[in-house]
Amino acid sequence: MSLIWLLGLVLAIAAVGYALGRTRALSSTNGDIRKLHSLPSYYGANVALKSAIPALLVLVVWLVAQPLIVSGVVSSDIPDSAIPEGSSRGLVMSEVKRVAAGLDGAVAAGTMSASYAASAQADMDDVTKRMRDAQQITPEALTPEILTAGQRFRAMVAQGKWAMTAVVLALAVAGAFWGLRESHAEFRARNTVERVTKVLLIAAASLAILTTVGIVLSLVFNTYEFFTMYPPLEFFFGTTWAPSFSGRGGSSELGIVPLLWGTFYISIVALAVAVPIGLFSAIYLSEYAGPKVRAIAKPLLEVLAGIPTIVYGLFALLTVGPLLVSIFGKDGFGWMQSGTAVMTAGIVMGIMLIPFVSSLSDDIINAVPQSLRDGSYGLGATKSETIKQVVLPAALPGIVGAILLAASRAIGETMIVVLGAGAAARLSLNPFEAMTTVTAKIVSQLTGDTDFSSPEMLVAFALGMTLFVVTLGLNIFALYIVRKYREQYE
Amino acid sequence: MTDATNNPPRHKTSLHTVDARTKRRNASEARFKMYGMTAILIGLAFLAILAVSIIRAGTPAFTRTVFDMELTLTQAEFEAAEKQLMKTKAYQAVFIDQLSAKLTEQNVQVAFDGKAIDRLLGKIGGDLRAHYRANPGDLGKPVQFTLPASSRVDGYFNGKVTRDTLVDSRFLEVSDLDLVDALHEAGIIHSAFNWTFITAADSSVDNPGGAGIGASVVGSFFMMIVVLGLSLPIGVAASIYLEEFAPKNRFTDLIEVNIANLAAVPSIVFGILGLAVFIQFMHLPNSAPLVGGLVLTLMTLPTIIISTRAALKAVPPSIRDAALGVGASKMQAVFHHVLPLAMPGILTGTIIGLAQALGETAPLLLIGMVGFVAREYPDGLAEGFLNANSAMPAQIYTWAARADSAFYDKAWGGIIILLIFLLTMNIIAILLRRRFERRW
Amino acid sequence: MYDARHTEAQVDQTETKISAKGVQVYYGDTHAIKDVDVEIADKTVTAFIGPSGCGKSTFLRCLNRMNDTIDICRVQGDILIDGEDIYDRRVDPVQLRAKVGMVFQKPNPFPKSIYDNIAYGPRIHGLAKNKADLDVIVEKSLRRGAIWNEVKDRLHAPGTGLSGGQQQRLCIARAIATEPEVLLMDEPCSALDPIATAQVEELIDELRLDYSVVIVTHSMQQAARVSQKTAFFHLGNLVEFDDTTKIFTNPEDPRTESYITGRIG
Amino acid sequence: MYDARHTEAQVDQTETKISAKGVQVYYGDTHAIKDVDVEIADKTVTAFIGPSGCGKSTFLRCLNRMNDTIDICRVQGDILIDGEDIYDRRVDPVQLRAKVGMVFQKPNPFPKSIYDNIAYGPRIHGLAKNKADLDVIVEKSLRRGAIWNEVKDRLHAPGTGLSGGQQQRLCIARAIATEPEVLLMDEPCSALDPIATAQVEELIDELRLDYSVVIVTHSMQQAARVSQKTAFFHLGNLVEFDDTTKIFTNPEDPRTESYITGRIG
Amino acid sequence: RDNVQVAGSSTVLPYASIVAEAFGENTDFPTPVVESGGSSAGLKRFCEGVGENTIDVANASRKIKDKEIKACAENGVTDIIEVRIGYDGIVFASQQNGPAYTAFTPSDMFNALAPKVVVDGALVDNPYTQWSEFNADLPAADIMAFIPGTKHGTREVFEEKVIAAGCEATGAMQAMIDGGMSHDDAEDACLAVRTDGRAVDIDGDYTETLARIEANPNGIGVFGLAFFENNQDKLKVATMDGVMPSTESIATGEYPVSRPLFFYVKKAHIGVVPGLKEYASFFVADELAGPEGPLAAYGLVSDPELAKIQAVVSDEVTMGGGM
Ligand SMILES: Nc1ncnc2c1ncn2[C@@H]1O[C@H](COP(=O)(O)OP(=O)(O)OP(=O)(O)O)[C@@H](O)[C@H]1O
Ligand SMILES: Nc1ncnc2c1ncn2[C@@H]1O[C@H](COP(=O)(O)OP(=O)(O)OP(=O)(O)O)[C@@H](O)[C@H]1O
Ligand SMILES: [Mg+2]
Ligand SMILES: [Mg+2]
Ligand SMILES: O=P([O-])([O-])[O-]
Repeated sequence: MSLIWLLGLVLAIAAVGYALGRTRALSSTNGDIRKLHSLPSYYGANVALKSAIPALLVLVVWLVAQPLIVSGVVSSDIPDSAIPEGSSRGLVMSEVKRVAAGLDGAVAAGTMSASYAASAQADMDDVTKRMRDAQQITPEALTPEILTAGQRFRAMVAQGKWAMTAVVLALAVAGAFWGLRESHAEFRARNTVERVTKVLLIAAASLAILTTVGIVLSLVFNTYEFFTMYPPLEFFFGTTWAPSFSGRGGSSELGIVPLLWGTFYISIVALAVAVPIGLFSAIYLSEYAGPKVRAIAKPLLEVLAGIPTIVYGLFALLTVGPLLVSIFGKDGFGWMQSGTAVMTAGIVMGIMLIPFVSSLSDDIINAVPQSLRDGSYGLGATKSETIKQVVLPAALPGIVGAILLAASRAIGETMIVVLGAGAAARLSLNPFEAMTTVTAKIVSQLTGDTDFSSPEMLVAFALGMTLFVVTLGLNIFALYIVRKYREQYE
Repeated sequence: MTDATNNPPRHKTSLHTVDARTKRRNASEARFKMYGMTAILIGLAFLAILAVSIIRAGTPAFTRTVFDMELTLTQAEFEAAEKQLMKTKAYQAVFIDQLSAKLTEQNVQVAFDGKAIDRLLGKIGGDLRAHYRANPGDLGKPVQFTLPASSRVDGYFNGKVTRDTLVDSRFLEVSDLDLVDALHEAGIIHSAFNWTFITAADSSVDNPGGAGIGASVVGSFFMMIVVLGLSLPIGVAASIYLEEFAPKNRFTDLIEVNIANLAAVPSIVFGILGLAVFIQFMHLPNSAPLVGGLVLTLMTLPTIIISTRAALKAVPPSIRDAALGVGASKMQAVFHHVLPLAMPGILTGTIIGLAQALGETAPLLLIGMVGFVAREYPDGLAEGFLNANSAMPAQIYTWAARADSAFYDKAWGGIIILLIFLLTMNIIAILLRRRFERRW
Repeated sequence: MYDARHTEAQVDQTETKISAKGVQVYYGDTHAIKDVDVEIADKTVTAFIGPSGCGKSTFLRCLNRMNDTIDICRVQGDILIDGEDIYDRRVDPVQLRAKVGMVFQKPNPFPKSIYDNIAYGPRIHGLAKNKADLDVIVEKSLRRGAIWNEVKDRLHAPGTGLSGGQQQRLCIARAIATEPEVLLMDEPCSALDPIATAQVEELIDELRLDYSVVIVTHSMQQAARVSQKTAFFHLGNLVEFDDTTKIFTNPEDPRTESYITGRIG
Repeated sequence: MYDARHTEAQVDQTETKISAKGVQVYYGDTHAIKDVDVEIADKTVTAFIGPSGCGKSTFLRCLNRMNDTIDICRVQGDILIDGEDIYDRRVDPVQLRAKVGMVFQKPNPFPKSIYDNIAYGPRIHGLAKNKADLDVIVEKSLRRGAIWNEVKDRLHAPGTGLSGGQQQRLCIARAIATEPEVLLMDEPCSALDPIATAQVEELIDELRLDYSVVIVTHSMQQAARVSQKTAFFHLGNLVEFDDTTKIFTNPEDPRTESYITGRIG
Repeated sequence: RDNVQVAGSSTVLPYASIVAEAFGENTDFPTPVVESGGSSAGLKRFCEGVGENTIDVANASRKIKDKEIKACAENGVTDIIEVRIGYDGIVFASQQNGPAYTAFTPSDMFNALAPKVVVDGALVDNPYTQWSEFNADLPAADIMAFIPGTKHGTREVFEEKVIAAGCEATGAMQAMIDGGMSHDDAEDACLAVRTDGRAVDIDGDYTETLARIEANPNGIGVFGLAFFENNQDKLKVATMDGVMPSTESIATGEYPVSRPLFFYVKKAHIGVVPGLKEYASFFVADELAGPEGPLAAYGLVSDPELAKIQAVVSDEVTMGGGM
């Protein structure tokens, strides 16, 4: 039975359980809903959950565990002599698996009988030929050991599958009966269902934690490795970023300071563009614009978030950079040497971030109760005064959230930085000079040509880790600010 | 209550004459409103500039120059070709021979040789071979073929290559353009709408005529299904728990900060995580949209959670009180009342999060979706999720890096398709959001 | 003019429905309810009176654990309903609130249609078998809430588009639609004209036959008219709790007397 | 007990402050106010009475154009204040509302501190030169709003954490802090105990010396106590508008009579 | 898994894509998947171990390093077949209509781009702003060079074969040693590039360099030969030491700036992953990698010793000699 079928069956049992649970609960009070503790649908849901969740959990665990177990058993049975030199047990196992699949395919195509596939031992060439006839991929030279292992593998997989089907279905049915037995008037079905729902909600929330753990884990070992090769002090306080090729005696200077500075500078410029434009757009959309303008302008602005960053990068390189040079360059103020600069990247990134601020803030501003606005208008406040002093403070947490999101995006962006701000790490106050960011360097060090166990490559992980910690600090600060100034309405 | 008289009422003023202070306030009001309008206009102007430049740069991708010719391949030629290592080259040679013969027969007044025709042709051997392998009955019979010309000929037709700027090279010589003109006159080559671009998969760097975005659209589609199917429910569920049920303590603060912080993790780091967890640990296949979708889900979750939480926070507590007061459970109050009211914010988060996910390349680099990947359409759902495929931004990114500038046009054309995809994807969310928007 | 009443009838000793002992409520550091003991009888209307800010709403919200929703609010002491401690960990606040309905001081209709506002409670409690049943419940509740005539033509218009008094009656109708055993009403007639007030009072009187009703009111007249028992709160203390007639004619505490004669506020 | 008043005093013919002619208000298709003509005199308290949902709040909100904020609301007819049409295009609603203050039916304190709630108006209108000035204004307004004693120790606590009646008085204090020429009060005492009500009525009486006050009330007694003129609304119509004493003793329209005697609602 | 999986260098990617496409069109094997992501990332995944869920082939634009071979071995990847597919020429090109940058020497590049140069026998901070200031034959145009960023292997070639050579030729290296530096330090110091904005690192692809050149008439950029040849109508190339870059001059070694390109095959996967060996031999077949093949047509400099390499593939000769 294929997986889809099994899944379908479990769900079908759950669905039937739902219907039965409902009716059973109802009939326990002779159809009087009011005597039930919970709505009939909760009794149904209780049965459905009890039959589906354990069964599906077992199914998932089984699906993960069975291949591991079967491979383990089969692979430990392969004699060492069957493993060619230079190969590995793992590779032989993949051959075994391929043979098993080939046998399956051959049986399906009719070039082998089922019993032949299960037991043929003598003639390797014949087996190979029959598999080839069925358009199966075969090992170049099939050995008896591999064939035996393949057959064993096939048999075990088949058994496992039957066992799994049986166990899962039995669990589903048992769960359904358990749920059905509970379906009587006094049973607190709603509470049970809600408890399960809450567990699901908690599981969803834990995913964020898991992701964080995963990220930290995937960074931390390589970071440690990096620090065994490169002095941490120089990394954290070095003011020069000049990686060179490890083949040449490791003369790299890997100071994070210029990169952090570039990140900070470019993000500030980007936010200086995105926050006012985004916030004012949000205010205009939610407070001034008519429904028609709003219905059109808001989704249009959101398109800005969906344009691939490479387009923004090219826009920075080809349009904004030269434009800025013509104003601030030699012919203008003389502050700018070339088109790639903090300003170029910052402005373009700011454009991309407009919808992050505008759309989210717009929703939050819109959610501020009208009575607050009325209160302010009633005192003779103008619309703008009302917005500035009543609406925005009430919407503050949401707006800060939106700005943080925009800032996060600015910190995480690469393409615009590479094309707009250049790749050179520099520590300068002049926003018309080229700089680069931590993220851009993470990407370039990770995808570069240097050898993968050199500090020049591993530094990418240390950069990632540092950035993670720095932004964590910023977020804690933001949370503190929000807590301090939040105005909770009603 | 006596001191009322100490404070004489302010001088009665006419409503029609605006006093100085009000004038100032009104001016500031007008300014404020103007800032808002300007902000929107700036945003829209940027959008317009970007849109115009995208469309201008991208339209050439939608036309191509094709050869229209009848070809007869004999059984002998077929067998000879199939014996070669580079079979496709042999097919191409047959085509060139027959075209030369035809030109001679038609008495074209331009000097040409096989090499010149080869320079004008795109890579057509693959198409020819595929055709005859699929239809052996066509051998020996004349068959009408429509095959792509080389990218330089394309450039000549859309004005990018001119006789003045062209430098003789092995790719094209100035004299070849006379041949192009002659062929054009003879009706053998002409421009046509480039369906291939919309339907085909990626092609190699020397074959711009065969390149299409279709397969990667499918890849993106499956990825977005994963992202939407996972990040929206998980994100909303997580937000509901954190905002409505979680006890307010240090630990939930930690989670809150953590989620905000996840949003700031560079997307390539999610790629590192995805490679480690999904491919190396869970043994999911390389380059699979399922893996891409999972990685992008992790990346999109913070966006959705942050916006959902903000939206949930904005729902007035009196609504919750009202529901609890009639005996609804907290769960019911949230799902029946609070969630619908928070819907606009949730949908906005989804729109923005998906837009971001759709355009992201960096994490795909690490899980193998960037490069020369999409070659076949998947048959069926399971393959769609599991077979190696590319995604639109990855495709665009690789095209943009290729040397032949014809791919540059394709990259922009791909961006147009991506934006159309994005708009289609968002339209439902946008309409839904409008339905849920209300003031209270 | 308020004649067709059962008022003078059974003030006989019915059993205790709610009994509160040593209840203390804090909002952060503010001590809002100070050691209140009270016994609320079944099938009786109990009025809470007292100056604004004395803690009436706070105490009322303790009785169905609505205070749980205010983060900074802490409740101490015992509150028993039908002899069961409602702050016990085994008690499901949801069931409690289904049993103890509430009309809030500030009308808070759902931003849904009038029909759905009323139908929500019956739906989640499974009080109606089908649509027709539900229609009947909605109409009956709106009629008892004395608002049917005004809204019968706009049942599907949003509840938030009603006038202040209409919203108040809508909330009353919503609360009785679920047929709670105890009904807590926080100034249910504050925005109502005398006629509507009379209708609501009639409703309360009628509810008393089966249920226990607690009403917060600022109108001494109203308290006198509808209640059998009256509790007088002052600065978070329960100053006096007795038969209504006793309180209004012969209060024991000087503060009560000053209040009902209009001397302290 | 409500003695120290200027009530019987000047009901003499002062000049007209507000005059409304042929006012019609629609909410979408609902015709909420039907052709109302009314003249509100300066230095007078005018009471609007009428059953719940008859359009009192709606009409009140027309007088300072608060209806502008409701999308579906359309107002027709002329409303003149000091002889100037407030719906004229030259009129700035902001200036209008500074001149015509309002207390809403549902208390709506800002989610700010109590102090900032009061100081908000004076700040935007520039009524205080400095912090000390503002402190004076805040204290005075809170005192006049009869809430100073309750909040003087928690001026920097959020206004939303007050009890219902306290919020109502806070909103009254907030409205008078800007010293409007006309004060519209929509059921300002609905959540107040008798003492607080008396204090607010005293305030109204005092305000009348300089300003024009319009008050919506459901309490006939209150209307009789504080107002010199009374308008009776019914189903969107202005049924009768006359001296308060006349209305309550000798109404012309049978509907008015039925209402004040408690027969129609 | 029934297809060959390849990952690695973005420089090799174009050639690999041509081969992969042709392999799919001309054989019955499925088209290999070729991922890009950089030599280092590709080798890293290559060395993660043997088995179905690891890649079969890693492309690299440099030779695998000893450290990497060691890391590979630790993970059980011991038998690696190294296949050199040809050479990548590195050229200096500028806008068609820009100043006449037609001939450079390493010394010119060093003088233009080093932070310290020798002027009148003394080592001083680079004072030059125009090319003509140190070489009258060069145009009087502002110095502006777009050089590969430090992530690129091309940077290494550029530093070693151009800058370091210039350093020695101009006498700067000697000046440094005379100034008290050790020989090694001086060698390192020679590779430095000025940081005042006249030498711009490009972390992106050649298309980015091209875009920068187009936006900057005075700019001179570093490109791969294939890229330049594909864009001859936009770019003009300069000679180095008087040699014009071309496939011939690079193949013979006359033109100094070039580097070999490789791919690495896991021997253990041969025979397990269908089509792997066929792919490797297809790649280096004369029809593809030969001077007349499509790879050369695209711009790869064919390996003059292609026959040897074909033998390596067909005999599955692993690195370090073993069979
Ligand atoms: N926003 C609105 N949308 C639609 N109808 C409304 C709206 N506000 C009020 N109405 C309707 O207009 C009529 C008049 O309402 P209004 O609020 O003026 O009554 P009211 O006299 O103030 O009543 P109450 O004493 O109950 O406050 C009512 O029928 C009401 O339902
Ligand atoms: N959420 C809150 N946070 C802080 N203090 C509160 C909160 N709610 C009420 N209080 C305070 O608790 C006290 C009692 O308030 P409560 O609302 O119970 O008064 P009340 O008797 O209902 O008054 P009213 O008649 O004005 O409604 C008041 O001093 C009030 O300011
Ligand atoms: Mg209260
Ligand atoms: Mg009203
Ligand atoms: O991608 P590369 O390793 O060739 O730079």
